[in-house]
Amino acid sequence: MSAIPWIILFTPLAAAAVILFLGRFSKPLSAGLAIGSAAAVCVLSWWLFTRPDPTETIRFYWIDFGEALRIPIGVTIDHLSKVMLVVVTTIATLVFTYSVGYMKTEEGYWRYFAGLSLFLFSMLGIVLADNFVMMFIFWELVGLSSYILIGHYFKKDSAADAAKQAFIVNRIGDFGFMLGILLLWAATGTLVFSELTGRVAEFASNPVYLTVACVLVFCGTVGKSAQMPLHVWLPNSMEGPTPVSSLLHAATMVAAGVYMLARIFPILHAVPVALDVIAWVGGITCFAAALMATQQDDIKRILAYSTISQLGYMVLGVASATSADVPMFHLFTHAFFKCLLFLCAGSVIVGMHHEQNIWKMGALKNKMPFTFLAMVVGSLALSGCPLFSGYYSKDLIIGFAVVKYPFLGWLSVVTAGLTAFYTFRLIFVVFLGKPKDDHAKHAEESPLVMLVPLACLAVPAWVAGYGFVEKMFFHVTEPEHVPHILHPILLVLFAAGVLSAFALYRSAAKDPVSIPFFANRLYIDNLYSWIVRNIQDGGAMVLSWADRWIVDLLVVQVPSKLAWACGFVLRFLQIGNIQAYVFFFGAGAIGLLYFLIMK
Amino acid sequence: MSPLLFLILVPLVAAAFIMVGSNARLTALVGSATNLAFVLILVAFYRQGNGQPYQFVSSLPVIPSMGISLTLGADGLSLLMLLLASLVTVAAVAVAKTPEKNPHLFYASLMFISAGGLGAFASINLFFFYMFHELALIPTFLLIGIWGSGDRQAAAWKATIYLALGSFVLLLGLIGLYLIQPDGMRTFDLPAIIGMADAGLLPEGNWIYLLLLVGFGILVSLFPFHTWAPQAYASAPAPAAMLHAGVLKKFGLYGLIRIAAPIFPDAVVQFSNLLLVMLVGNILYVGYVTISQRKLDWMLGYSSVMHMGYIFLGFAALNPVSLTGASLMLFAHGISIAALFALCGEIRERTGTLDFAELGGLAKPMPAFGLLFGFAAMAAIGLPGFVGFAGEILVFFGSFVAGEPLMGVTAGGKELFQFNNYQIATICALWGVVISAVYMLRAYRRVFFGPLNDRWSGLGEISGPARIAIAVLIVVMLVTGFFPGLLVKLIESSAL
Amino acid sequence: MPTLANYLIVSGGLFSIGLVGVLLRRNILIIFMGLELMLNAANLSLVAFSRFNLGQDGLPGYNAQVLVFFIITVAAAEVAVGLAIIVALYRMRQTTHVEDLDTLKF
Amino acid sequence: MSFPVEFCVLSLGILMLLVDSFFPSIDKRTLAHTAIVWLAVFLAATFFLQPSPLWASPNGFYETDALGLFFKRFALVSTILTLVLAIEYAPVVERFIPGSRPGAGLGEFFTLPIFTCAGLMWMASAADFVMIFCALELVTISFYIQVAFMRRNMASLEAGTKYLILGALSTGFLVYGITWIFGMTGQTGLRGISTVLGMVPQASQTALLFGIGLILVSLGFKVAAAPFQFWVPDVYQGAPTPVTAFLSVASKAAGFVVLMRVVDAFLVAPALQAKLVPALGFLAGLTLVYGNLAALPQTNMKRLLAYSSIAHAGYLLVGVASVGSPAAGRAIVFYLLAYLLMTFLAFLVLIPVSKAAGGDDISDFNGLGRRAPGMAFAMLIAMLSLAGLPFTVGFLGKFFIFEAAMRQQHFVLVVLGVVTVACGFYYYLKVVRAMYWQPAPEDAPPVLVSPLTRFTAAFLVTLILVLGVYPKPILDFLP
Repeated sequence: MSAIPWIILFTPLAAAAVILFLGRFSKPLSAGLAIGSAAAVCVLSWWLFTRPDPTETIRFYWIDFGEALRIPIGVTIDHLSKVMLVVVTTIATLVFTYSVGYMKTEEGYWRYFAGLSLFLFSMLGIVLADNFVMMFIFWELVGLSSYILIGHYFKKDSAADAAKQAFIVNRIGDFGFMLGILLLWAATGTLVFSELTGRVAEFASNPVYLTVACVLVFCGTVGKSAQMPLHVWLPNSMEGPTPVSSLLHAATMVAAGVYMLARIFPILHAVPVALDVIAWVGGITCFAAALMATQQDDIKRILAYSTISQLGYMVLGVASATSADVPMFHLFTHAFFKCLLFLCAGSVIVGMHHEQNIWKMGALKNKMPFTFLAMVVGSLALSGCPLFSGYYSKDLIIGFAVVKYPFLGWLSVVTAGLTAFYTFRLIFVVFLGKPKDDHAKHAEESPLVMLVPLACLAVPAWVAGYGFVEKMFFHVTEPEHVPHILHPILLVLFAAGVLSAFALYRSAAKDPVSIPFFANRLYIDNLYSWIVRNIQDGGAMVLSWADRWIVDLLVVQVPSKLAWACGFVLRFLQIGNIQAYVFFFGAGAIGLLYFLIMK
Repeated sequence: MSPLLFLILVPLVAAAFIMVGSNARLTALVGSATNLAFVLILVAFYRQGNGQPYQFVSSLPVIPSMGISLTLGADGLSLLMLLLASLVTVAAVAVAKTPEKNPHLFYASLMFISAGGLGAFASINLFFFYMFHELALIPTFLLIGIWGSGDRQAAAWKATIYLALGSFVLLLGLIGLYLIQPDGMRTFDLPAIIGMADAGLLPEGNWIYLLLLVGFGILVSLFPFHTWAPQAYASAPAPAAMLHAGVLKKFGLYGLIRIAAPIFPDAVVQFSNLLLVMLVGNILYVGYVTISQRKLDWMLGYSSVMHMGYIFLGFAALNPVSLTGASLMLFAHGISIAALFALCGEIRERTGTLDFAELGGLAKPMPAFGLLFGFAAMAAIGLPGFVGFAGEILVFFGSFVAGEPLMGVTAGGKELFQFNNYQIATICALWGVVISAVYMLRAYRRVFFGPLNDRWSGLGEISGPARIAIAVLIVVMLVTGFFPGLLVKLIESSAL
Repeated sequence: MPTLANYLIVSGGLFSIGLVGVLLRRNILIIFMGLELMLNAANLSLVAFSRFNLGQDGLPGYNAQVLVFFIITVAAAEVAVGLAIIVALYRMRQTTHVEDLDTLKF
Repeated sequence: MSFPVEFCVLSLGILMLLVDSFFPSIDKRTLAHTAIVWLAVFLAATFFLQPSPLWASPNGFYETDALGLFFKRFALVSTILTLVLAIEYAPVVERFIPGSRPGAGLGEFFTLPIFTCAGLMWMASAADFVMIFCALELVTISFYIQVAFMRRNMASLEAGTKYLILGALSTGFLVYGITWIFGMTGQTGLRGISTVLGMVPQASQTALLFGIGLILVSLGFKVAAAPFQFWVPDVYQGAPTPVTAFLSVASKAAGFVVLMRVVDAFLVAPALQAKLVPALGFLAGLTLVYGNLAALPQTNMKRLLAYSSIAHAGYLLVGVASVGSPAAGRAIVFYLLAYLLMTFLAFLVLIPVSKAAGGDDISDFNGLGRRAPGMAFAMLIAMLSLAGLPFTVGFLGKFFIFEAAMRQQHFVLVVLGVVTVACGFYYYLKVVRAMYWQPAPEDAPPVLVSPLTRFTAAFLVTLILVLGVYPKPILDFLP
């Protein structure tokens, strides 16, 4: 029994290792191993979900210095991790299966499936981790698998750059994360979540310290869950294969940041100031990303910004809700509908022969009816249409937010309207109107292996918010003192968003609205690349120059050249004339005598 | 014969055989493989916690009146370093390309470097500890000067003169250490000196510590004495760079951990600010210099300089956690940089250039190569799963709680939120982790990713022996990375 | 009656004259004479010291006087060798001027 | 009883001269070989001597203490090695000596070092200024002849003239210095001086220091200490190579023995010590800096070795300046021994190489690693030992010197020493670079080496390495 989590954890790693060595010889073997391991893990996770929490787990010390430092490796099996396990493994299984169809003609098949399996291993590690260092380890490993998978098309400059950027931006987040871990550990002497919760209370008399620590830990979330200001990598990560975007960069990996916050929810709620910071970051991200999404042309990028925006909701939810189940609920529903949306987008992209610009699509409704249907379900869920899953979870967060942080709450209300607008902008441009490109004219529905996962996801995307599901997985309490006007406003905004999108984009051949500020992503990317190019690389160039011409000069060149030059000059005392030598001799004698007698 | 002496003699005998004309490559391979096997046996036979700090001890008095003797012995830490040295030697010989010009001298030089490293790590008499390290100086000079590339002459000169200078400064430090001992008890025997220090018989030795720091610092390329290193490594043939960056450069830090930490803890604390500034220079300054390198070999050279900063941090913090972390990093960095230099040499061999601007997309014609390089690069930037991560994290944990005042302590009802210098250095080091990701991934991206230049489409895959050797290095890093507890246990007995 | 100081002053003068000769004269033979002068300066003061500073037994220090004889002998030997070299030099270069001897330098 | 050894050497020299004159048909090389054998026999004989002061009276002018005995052996060994070099060098000498028949003058060339040897041996035991003066002049005058020996070679003659004039000048300073010391103490014996030093009135201190200073000048000249080193490069370059080697080893060593004895004698008085040690340190620092720096730009091998010899005098002087420490004497003696081994080894390789190339430039060593691997290896060891790399005697020498200096807290000197060691690495490795990095010229003639030279080189290499690791046998012998 207690070995089951370990089996769940290491099965994908074993699969990845085998694929690494044998995968190149056989495509079916790669895919089969990956899917098999994911399915097995999925079954085990569901089974585990039905069991009561185990009272004891296996745990060993990875590094043990006694009192000075103990880094354990152990698993937590509680409600939170069980839900997450189920979500991750289920979606992973579906996406793995979908990949078989999507990647059929691509090269690097084994590399891809090895990467996916490695990702699953790392993600499960995050879910199961019972302490900060173990979480950090897997945190970095998901970064690695993300790097591998984004860089799958490594021959494309854009993909290679995106992979690199994703890794580095995540590392910047991890810089804060690790520092936060160090601060918490230095104060409490433990790394284990369950022990930390108890000890933080003793430490509550030091609010500043704890606040700083928590905010730094939150940096990890900012990086991994693509919150402002470290959100830039996520849209670029769309350079990876679409199933990857779906699994890693929409449904699971990016949610790891939120999951981590949920893990330390009790600690966070002991430090109000940190919560304020988190709320503001989440709220602003949520709104700004929605603004950016309204003006994107790439089908995947639109979805990527919507992911950022939804993650912003979750982070805001962490800060404002009274229980971790609230953001987790949205994470749960979001995982299904966002994954569904991406897989639909992947289906469209395959149909369009890897064209991703929505302004080259159009009228795909009839050619890809099944995909269209699934996508509409996903979009409705995303934009918070009543009776669809997103409606329930998102409104819950908005409710809490409006109560606790009125400004941010109302901002998120506005965002909900924007969400409906950009989501349906996508639907209308891609599926309605006229075909704007040859590919669009000849698009075809995707193969069954891709459609089945769509179907399987469409159902939870629709119903995951319903009460019976919610009861099964979560214990959500409704927020109190919510203004009664909130829900009507949300409905109106939803309708307004859909209708305005319909009005603007039903038959548009090109974007009738042009807001460069949004289209250029608030110029944040430009700012960053300017900083990287001019400040970081420029500074590095200056330092490099200094290293060569100042440090090396001072430490090596000048002394050595000086010595040589002195030698060269001294040599000329040796002019070969005897009487000069006699003179030096005499002078030396006088000098020595002076030294000896006078001093 | 004592097992450790055997270990040192094997490469020397191999070198002798090579010089008199046996098959150079084969002899070197056999010699180094013998050593590796032998070290593994020693590790297996090493008994922890039986009360003996050093095992396999043998002693041959050389100058008894001065306490100089060829005393060999190994504890956990030295075994770890011996393992590193023998492993890297095997790899270096395996990836070496037999040159047309004077192959015998080439392999003999490699064997000499190996013997120097092994001897230094196996000696517990400071005199021979020092002497063995110098055994590698001239072979390196020859290897860079004869078989190097680029501006090899300048690089060889600079490195050799600089290292010679550093080692003589170090010699002064060791003599100083000898002279501050009470008259009549003077010795170079390290355990005896540590015993005296523990018994409080040694007076304050700040100036000796500074000499040791500068001497060892030059050998380890401590900022600002680092400029010899990148140039030398960039110019050296791959096996020489592997051995030097992987093994010999570790000598300095090993020495500091071995000598300065137990004997002059007070001096280390007293001069901690100086050291912290210098090591932050290593991490941040050299880190940024690394970013702007335009050639792979230079980039790797600077990165190896940068990584020394972490190990110095582990040393400066001077607690068991950080010292263990530093030791792990010695091991980890030695292997990862050796693998990287090996691969770098293979690329140079194939393309004749290491300029990022000219390379690109190499993962296409040589996927296995790309994979190995990826592993090695990830290991170098401290990705979890590799032993480097374990080392780094221990260094961070150790150094973060070093020094005074401790943060977060409630003193008289008032909370203290004030970083001490160790913590600031730790934060800088953490940022260094980001920097290393930047330069390493950039390099990887520029060399292996992106569109393939037609010039390189016909490049061959990595050759068999090199592939196996590098794969073995990577496997070692993975195994020890998954189970760093093994190494920690081994080192623990060294009473750091 | 000359005192020890008088002798020493004369001897110092001789030494200086010899040294100046070595320093300024261009002809090697003259330089050699300067060198002999320096040795004789030493002889003079040795004898003077020996004669004026009598030991406790009232006898002069004979060691010094023995040394004087040695110096004279050695000087002779030196001159013999020196002249031989100068002759050989003259044969080769037809010169005895020191400033011509500057092929070995730097 | 050790007097016989010097007499034996002397008799050997006279005998050789006689044989050379009366049996002109004998091959001169045979003569030299015989001399080597006899010298070896004498060397063996010295091991049966017990170090004992012959006349332990205050007026003793001859001391066979351990130090003296050691230097007698030192002199014998260096003479043997010089003869080996001389045999190798004989063809060059023949070319520059006018003679009616082949080999004319070679007999003297082989014999003169033996007379020098006798002088050196006396010098090793000399404990009285009279004795010191006589032995010193015996050595110096025989060196005048040897330096100028190739009398059809302008360089040799010029070197001889320079050495002659400057040497005579330094003799003048020596005797004048002795004069003043005698004048102030009434003694010429070193022991006697030591005993009466305390009674010298304060007023005479200055005059005494004046005398000591003059003697220091003269001995400084002998050991090539800056600023009295100007003769060294020119004379070394011009002299026949074996003589250069002999001059740089034996003459310097003898100078140091005398210096040590003299300094020892005067150190008894604390007032003098306070004056003398800084002066010696000053000389040492100057010599270190001058020798090492000026060597950096050299391209001529013999001249390089000359500057290196100045540099080594610097390290030795650091040892002399540390005489207060009990370790200093041992350090100096060991350093001298190391210096003997490595210098002779360097010259041993230099002679065949320059014979083949017809010059003494470092570039003549180009590609030696391929042309003559054995000789190149010997040169490598010699250079590394001169530079002070561990596992060679050169390193141990420096180690002992630095240890002694640090004991006496001569930190400035030690720092100078370390900096200049780094310079040393540069110029010694220049030779290594030539041998191993540089390709051999196309038309490089083969380097021919006689078996005797080869054997000697191998022997020296072995000694350098073995003693570099295991110096105990030598240290046990030292005082």
